[in-house]
Amino acid sequence: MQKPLATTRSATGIPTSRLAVWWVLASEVVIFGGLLASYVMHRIGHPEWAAAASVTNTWIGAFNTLVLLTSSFTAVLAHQAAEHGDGKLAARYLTFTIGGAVTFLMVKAFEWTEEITHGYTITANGFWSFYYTAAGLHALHVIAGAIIMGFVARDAAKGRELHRVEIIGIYWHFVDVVWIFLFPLLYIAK
Amino acid sequence: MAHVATAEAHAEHDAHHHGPQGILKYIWSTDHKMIAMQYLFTGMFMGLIGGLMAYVFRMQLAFPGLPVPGFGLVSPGEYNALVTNHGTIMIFWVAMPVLIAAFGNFLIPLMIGADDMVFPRINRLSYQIFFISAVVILLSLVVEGGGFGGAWTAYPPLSAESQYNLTRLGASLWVLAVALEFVAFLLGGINFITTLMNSRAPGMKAYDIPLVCWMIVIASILFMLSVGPLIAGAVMLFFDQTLGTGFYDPTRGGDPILWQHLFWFFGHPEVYVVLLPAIGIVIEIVATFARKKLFGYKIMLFTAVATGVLSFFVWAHHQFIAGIDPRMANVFTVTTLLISVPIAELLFVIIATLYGGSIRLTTPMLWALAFVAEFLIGGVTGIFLGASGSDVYLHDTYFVLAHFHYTFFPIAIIGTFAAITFWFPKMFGRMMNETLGKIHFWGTIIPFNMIFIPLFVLGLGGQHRRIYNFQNFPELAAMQPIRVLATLSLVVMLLFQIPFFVNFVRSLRRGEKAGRNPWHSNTLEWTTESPPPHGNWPPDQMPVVYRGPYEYAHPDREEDYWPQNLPA
Amino acid sequence: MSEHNHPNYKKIYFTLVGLLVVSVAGPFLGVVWVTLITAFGIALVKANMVVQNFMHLRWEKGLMKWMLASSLVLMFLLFAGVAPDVMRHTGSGWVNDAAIAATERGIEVHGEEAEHATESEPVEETPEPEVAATPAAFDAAGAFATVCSTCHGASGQGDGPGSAALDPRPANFGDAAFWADKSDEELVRAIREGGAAVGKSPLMPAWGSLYDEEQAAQIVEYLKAFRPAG
Amino acid sequence: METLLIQASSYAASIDGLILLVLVLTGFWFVLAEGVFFWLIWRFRAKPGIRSQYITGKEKHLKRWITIPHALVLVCDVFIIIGAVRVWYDVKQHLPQPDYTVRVIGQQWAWVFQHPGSDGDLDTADDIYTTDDLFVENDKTYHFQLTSRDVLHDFSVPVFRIKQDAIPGRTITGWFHPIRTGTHDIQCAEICGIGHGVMAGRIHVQSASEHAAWIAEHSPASAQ
Repeated sequence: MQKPLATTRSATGIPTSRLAVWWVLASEVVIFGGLLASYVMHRIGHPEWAAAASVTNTWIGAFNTLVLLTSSFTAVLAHQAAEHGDGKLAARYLTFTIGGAVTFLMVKAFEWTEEITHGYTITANGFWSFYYTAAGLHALHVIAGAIIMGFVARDAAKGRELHRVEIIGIYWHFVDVVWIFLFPLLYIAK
Repeated sequence: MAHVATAEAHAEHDAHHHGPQGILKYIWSTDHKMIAMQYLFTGMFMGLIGGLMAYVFRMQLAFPGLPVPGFGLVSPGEYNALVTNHGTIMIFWVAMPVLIAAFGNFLIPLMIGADDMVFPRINRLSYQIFFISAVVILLSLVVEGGGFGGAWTAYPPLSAESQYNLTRLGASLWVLAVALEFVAFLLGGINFITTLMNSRAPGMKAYDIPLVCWMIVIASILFMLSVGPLIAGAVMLFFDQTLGTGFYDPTRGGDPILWQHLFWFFGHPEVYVVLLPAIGIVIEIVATFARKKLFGYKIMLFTAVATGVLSFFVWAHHQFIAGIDPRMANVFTVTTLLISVPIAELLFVIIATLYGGSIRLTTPMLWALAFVAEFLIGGVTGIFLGASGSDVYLHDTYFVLAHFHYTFFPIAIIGTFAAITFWFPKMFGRMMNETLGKIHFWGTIIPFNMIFIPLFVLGLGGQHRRIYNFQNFPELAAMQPIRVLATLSLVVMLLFQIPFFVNFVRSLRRGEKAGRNPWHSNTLEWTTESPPPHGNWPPDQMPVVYRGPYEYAHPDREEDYWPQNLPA
Repeated sequence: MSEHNHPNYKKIYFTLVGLLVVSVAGPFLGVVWVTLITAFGIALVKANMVVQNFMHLRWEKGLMKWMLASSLVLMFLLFAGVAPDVMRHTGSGWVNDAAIAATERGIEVHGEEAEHATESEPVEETPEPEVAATPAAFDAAGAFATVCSTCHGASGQGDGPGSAALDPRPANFGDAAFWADKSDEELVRAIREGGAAVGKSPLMPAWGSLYDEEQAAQIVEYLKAFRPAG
Repeated sequence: METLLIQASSYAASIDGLILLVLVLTGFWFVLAEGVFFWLIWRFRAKPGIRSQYITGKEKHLKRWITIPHALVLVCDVFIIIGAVRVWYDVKQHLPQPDYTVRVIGQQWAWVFQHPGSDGDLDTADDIYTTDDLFVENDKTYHFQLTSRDVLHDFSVPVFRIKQDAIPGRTITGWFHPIRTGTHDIQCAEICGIGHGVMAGRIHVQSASEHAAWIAEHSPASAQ
């Protein structure tokens, strides 16, 4: 499928793919923003939720933040490598990032099974509903990012479409920034 | 807007129209023009369904208790489902796909001199997700328990708990269909915005872009930035319905008013999302058939942007009496009356463009002028509802219903017919018949006014919306003749859609051959063949732009139009 | 390829991790405003560092900065417009009783640690954990009370508050004539497919999406309690 | 408006007055705009041999045709805003001293009214509960505490021009002051499910004597 001429033009000086990913981020900011705004309103409106929030395990949350920060670090190193044209190195860093994503998801899975078996299900009360919805929506974005990053890494290893490494890197940093806000809201606000 | 052909039937028309091509060429094509046709036919097919729904429940209102010919007895549950899904389908599956997706996909690449959208496969994916959402919404009508009946605004707790709405499957499928439709338009929106920002023809400066492209892109940006909170709200509503969480259940720490705010934070920018493309279409047509330069290109563009920005500050005028804090209502009254100024500005500039023109009343021009005339009524009656004091009485009455039909009908129906009759020659290479076009025009406009002017009177008389049978209210039973008049006018209007369908199908093959530029217009889509080949222009003849799109009757040019791509 | 320079990523990464450690340590001091600053203040700083340096927003065109900033401003606008209604429990002329009741009642915390959870914040009465082990047997009486009694009346006489404007009147289960010519199957069909399906008033909605065959049959059994003796 | 629906409450006239004000102001602009619009279509219709003029829109004298109406529309808006906020403050924000307080409870598909009974206080033994029929005394100021048992409803009395959503979990206090006796409709103005159209209530505005007789007759036996 030969790329249309339109994609190569860049009247704004920003390459088309990066322009598009910024717009994807704008729509994602508004989705997570809406959800977190609703959550913050309810948390301030219902001080009694702090009792439920105290059950969340801050250490697991902190470790997950560390995992995502590291994966963001490897993602930007991948972008640096791709810019120097080294597809192989970029692919290796991307696989580290995917590894970070998988670790994050496994820690999440362990944490959730722990909480659900203790009876804190999504229907337990308002806090837990928001907890699972927000963290769940974020986890979905982590899974989607990891899958796309797999394809980009496979192409980068063959030295093709290296500019995509930067694009998936920007998306990944956004997913990390969302978690940077989710962590204090869900874990530290007790 | 209703005609009998189904989307599939039209696809066959195209199939043997272009020789024995496999049907797959149409379904799996990534050409922006083919995707535009898919959106157009699906939108018109859903418009047919929405129109027939209106016929059924208006018959029930005019002749309560009598079986409706073609449908049978309308039970209260079916009545609510018909009213709810009439609104949902007409906004999300007719106005948005046809105005933004169909004409956005068809016009933007052609008008800015590009060969296709920047992401053709994402463009195809957006239609496929849209098609699935159309199937899901139709499915939600026929599942066990019937279609969702809680109004297109789906206020919880009615929409959240099945013990209240009695349509467990219908409600969840409704939310799922609307969410899928949002995803489709997010993908489509990214395509439109990125294509317009990056893929302009060489020499085309920002103010050389035809306004319809600007309007569709501003609409996509408005949609993208306003739909986010509602997607979060829809996820929460879906969990309330299926998992039993308590986001909107007051007894469990939830709050029904949260959904209203999230919905209308999206709801009001949404009406400008469908308005701006329609105004863009009307501008192109008025400029072409008045043979006149637009009165103020920059005024129009900045007013449209101002309307977009202001549209985020007005949402709670839908909730004056819905339990928000009365002091907030004063804030939203001020912002709502402020936003009526740029909208009036948009219409004043279109009217001012007619000054000094030489107006040809072809069918597209008739539709464009009718849009301005009818939308003025819609705009003016909005002030009654924006002012909080009078909204206390008029909220959720038929006055509101008549108001938004005087804004949505010009947008979704008049704007669409204007666009179809204007760009039909470019889309299919043949001219539509003028006499059939005029019969269809007058046959739609006159009955349309006969439907909704009486509904203003009903609204002032205190009749409220979505009430299945008015015999229970002695004060309202007296106005029954008005309801009968409105219903009969609707039947007449639906019958007058047949000339359009005949004209559309007949002109596909037997219409008079249309050259490259039958209307002698300036914009780039009229510089290529009709219908444009794949890639729109031969690779070596991609257009270069030298001037703005509205240089009509320029003093130092002999013809009264000056195409954008002709060197100075 | 974008040729803008690359800041020292390693240094930025370690500052981010350092800030993470501070934000986790913050709450241990127990001072509320310290926790606020360390948790949210640091989150803002970290987010800004990632966006500026990792996402190269610093060198991006102004257009994109304005666009991302506007989407953030919209979220604060949404918060400002919605908070007065959702966050506060009273206002000019209205009171949110349910929210006030929920706040006083405290959270119904489920799970074994119900006691431990409430230690840190003493709540008057410890809510008993009612984890529904197995799905409760279908409560026909409860269904009748919440749904059917609206029109058929608590005593099944067809005189419930919702019946006032109904014409024809809802069925009166205390009237022997009602039971004379009705089979159980017909009643189950009336419940699941609505009045119109059995030739009765269409205002009797179809409850099929709520109750399956077996549950509807249990409701019919429950109705028989209203039947006059003999 | 009066011809369509009588004004039966103290603020009905002010709401109708505001609707009239908006009608006059916007009606003027509407007629002017449509008039100019149709005149332009007729005046500048295509005549053979006559070319359209080339107007760039920058000419000062023509731009004034837009900016002046623009400013005037803004002035009209200010008047409407002042009128609207004043009416809104009287009807919704400022609650005058009540003579009686009734409780209005919306539920799926009926209105339940709680009258204070002879002692004039709510939640006392002599309260009178009625379904779908609200009995009030003429020329008295009533507060109504509005709530809902299940979904959103909307207590709306067209002849009073009052309308307020009933929200489960909230109690919203509004007021009205009847000025004419008679029986009028109460409509539910927020979709509340299958029985939304069946939720027809009636408000009976009685004279002082009739009302007292009604209270006496309907007070629950225990309070006699």
